[in-house]
Amino acid sequence: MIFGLDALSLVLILICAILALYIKDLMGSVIVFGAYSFLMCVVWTCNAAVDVAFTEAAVGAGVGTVFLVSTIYNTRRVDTYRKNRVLKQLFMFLVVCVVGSILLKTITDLPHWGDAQAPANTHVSAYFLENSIADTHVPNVVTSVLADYRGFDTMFETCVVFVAFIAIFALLRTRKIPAKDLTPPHTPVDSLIIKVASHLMIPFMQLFALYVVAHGHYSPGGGFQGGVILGASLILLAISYDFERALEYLNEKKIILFVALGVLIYAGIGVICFFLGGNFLDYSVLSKILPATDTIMARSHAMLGVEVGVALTVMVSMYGIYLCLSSNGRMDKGI
Amino acid sequence: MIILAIALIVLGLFFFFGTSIGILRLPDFYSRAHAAGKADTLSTILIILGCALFHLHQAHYDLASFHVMAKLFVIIGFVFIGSPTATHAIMDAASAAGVEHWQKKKDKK
Amino acid sequence: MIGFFSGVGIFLLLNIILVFIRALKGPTVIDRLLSINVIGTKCINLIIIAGIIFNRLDMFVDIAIGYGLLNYIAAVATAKFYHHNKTLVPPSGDLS
Amino acid sequence: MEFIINYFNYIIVVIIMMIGLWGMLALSNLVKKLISMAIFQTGIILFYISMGAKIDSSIPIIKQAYDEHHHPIHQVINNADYANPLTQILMLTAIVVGVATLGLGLALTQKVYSEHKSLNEDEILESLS
Repeated sequence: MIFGLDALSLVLILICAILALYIKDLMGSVIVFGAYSFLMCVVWTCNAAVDVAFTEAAVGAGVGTVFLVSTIYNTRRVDTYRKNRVLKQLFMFLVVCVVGSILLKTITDLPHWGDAQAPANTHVSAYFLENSIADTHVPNVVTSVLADYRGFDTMFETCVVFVAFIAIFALLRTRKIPAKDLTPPHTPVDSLIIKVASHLMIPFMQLFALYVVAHGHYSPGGGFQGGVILGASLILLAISYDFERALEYLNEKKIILFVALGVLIYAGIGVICFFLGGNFLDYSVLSKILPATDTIMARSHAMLGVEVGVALTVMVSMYGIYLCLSSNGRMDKGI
Repeated sequence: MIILAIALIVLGLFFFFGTSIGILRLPDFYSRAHAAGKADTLSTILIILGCALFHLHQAHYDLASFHVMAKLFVIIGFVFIGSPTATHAIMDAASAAGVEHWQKKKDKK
Repeated sequence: MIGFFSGVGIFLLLNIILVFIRALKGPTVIDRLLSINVIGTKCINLIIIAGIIFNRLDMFVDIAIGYGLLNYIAAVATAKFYHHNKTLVPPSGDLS
Repeated sequence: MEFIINYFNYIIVVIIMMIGLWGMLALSNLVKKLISMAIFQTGIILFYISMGAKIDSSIPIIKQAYDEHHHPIHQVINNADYANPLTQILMLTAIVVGVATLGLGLALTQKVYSEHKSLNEDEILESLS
């Protein structure tokens, strides 16, 4: 951990947070929130959390801002309605100050920041650090904990992403075009430079995302990060060209199919373990059907399969959420 | 080698200082975008190059460090494509939205 | 050498504060977007410098590649937004 | 002063959470409420990551040495040399789930807007009554 960089960027983050809530124009607010996410990524790297930093980089730069911008595109930028809320805001400020002072009083009981002997650092995580190589041959402990030791947790997190996507799809998807079109008239923007640059970058993005998924055992990365980058590449295709071009590659039917297929791959690997005589998600029994693998390497290989499932679900969810939000559910044209 | 690396990094920092002063002090949007588009990309590339050379020196020129250096060059390529594209997109949007040019007149307040 | 790179990182962050003042003042939204874009590019450098300080640069380059690839999506999306509603200042209501 | 250095991250966590909570309670715009929710969430993530940080520790990827047959050499791993992986994986999934739920909130916002033609909480409440 690096104290100087961490402290300075945290101070900047506070300014960012206050500014994001202060600006009246929602677009400005969203843009400043993007900077908040960038600086948060620096804080994660300074605290030695590389995988979290990777996720934050992919999410913050790739999809978070785009979701917010597409919502503002379909709604309204500024409130025209004015009602005096100063009294309420002051009251809420007092409430928040009371809560904050209680929390500040509480943190004096916590162990110091960066204390290696703190209770959170000595019990369970020590086992993971010391046994990850011996159990699974995976040097990146975060991946081995994510996909193996805490496999149930990750499976249901993937399910949450899946359910969130299905909920958005069910909420917004509509076939009929509303009588009064709310969005401003659509004029096609023909920027050749953006198109050519995206044309150049998208294959590299997808290749890099596959590398991130596959190389997550040895370097920061894994299913979540690779999935978000894959989704961001498809979102970039839909932004820089149009929806038709993007839907040619991955249409609605395939979106629904793939988002379920990802969860199915994850749960399916667990169920196969079941049939081979192990517990659910106990990968070591997979050595019976995988050729030329011992029980340790079977765990390593099964992790890769699980990561592929996670990446599939996350990719299609991000892409589908963008399509729904950007076109207000009509899936014809977006930003 | 290490002196070259430090020189590159310091040069990059100098250009970034120029960028930040330019973004802060220049009078209108287009000139600010000029500062952000060029000097920013150049300073990023210089700092990454310096870091690559430093890492090469630190790892005693073994194979893995060349691998890292290739990756750093890939980053340089992406920044070289991405950053000017972003600046172009922003400039294009500004001109479509009708941001006015700055003119050297005192009477226009 | 770690001291030197910590100094480089802190100098970069101080410069980011200078850029951030423009985002704070920014007469129009698009000025904010420009300065935030610069901050995003500089975060690539900060991550690489953090990697050198940790002495594990081979692990940190992947994050930097991810940033270099994805950094301009938000700018392109926002720019497209302004192509469609061709107003910087929203029709009713003030900026600040 | 010593208190600030020892607990710096935790103090920032409390302030970030205060900002997020205030925004969720006091602001009237629905999109700003969602942004405050995301700010609150990063406060919690920062709390977990700060708990897992250790002074003079490296990132939680073990530097593995291999022999000439590419078999890993057995080595003793000291717990204090690597940052805590457990808090990191909890938060890694939380970020992705957070952006999915942010999308859900935005979808609800769009639905509310198409019903009431407004993003303002007070105006929506008035049109409901």
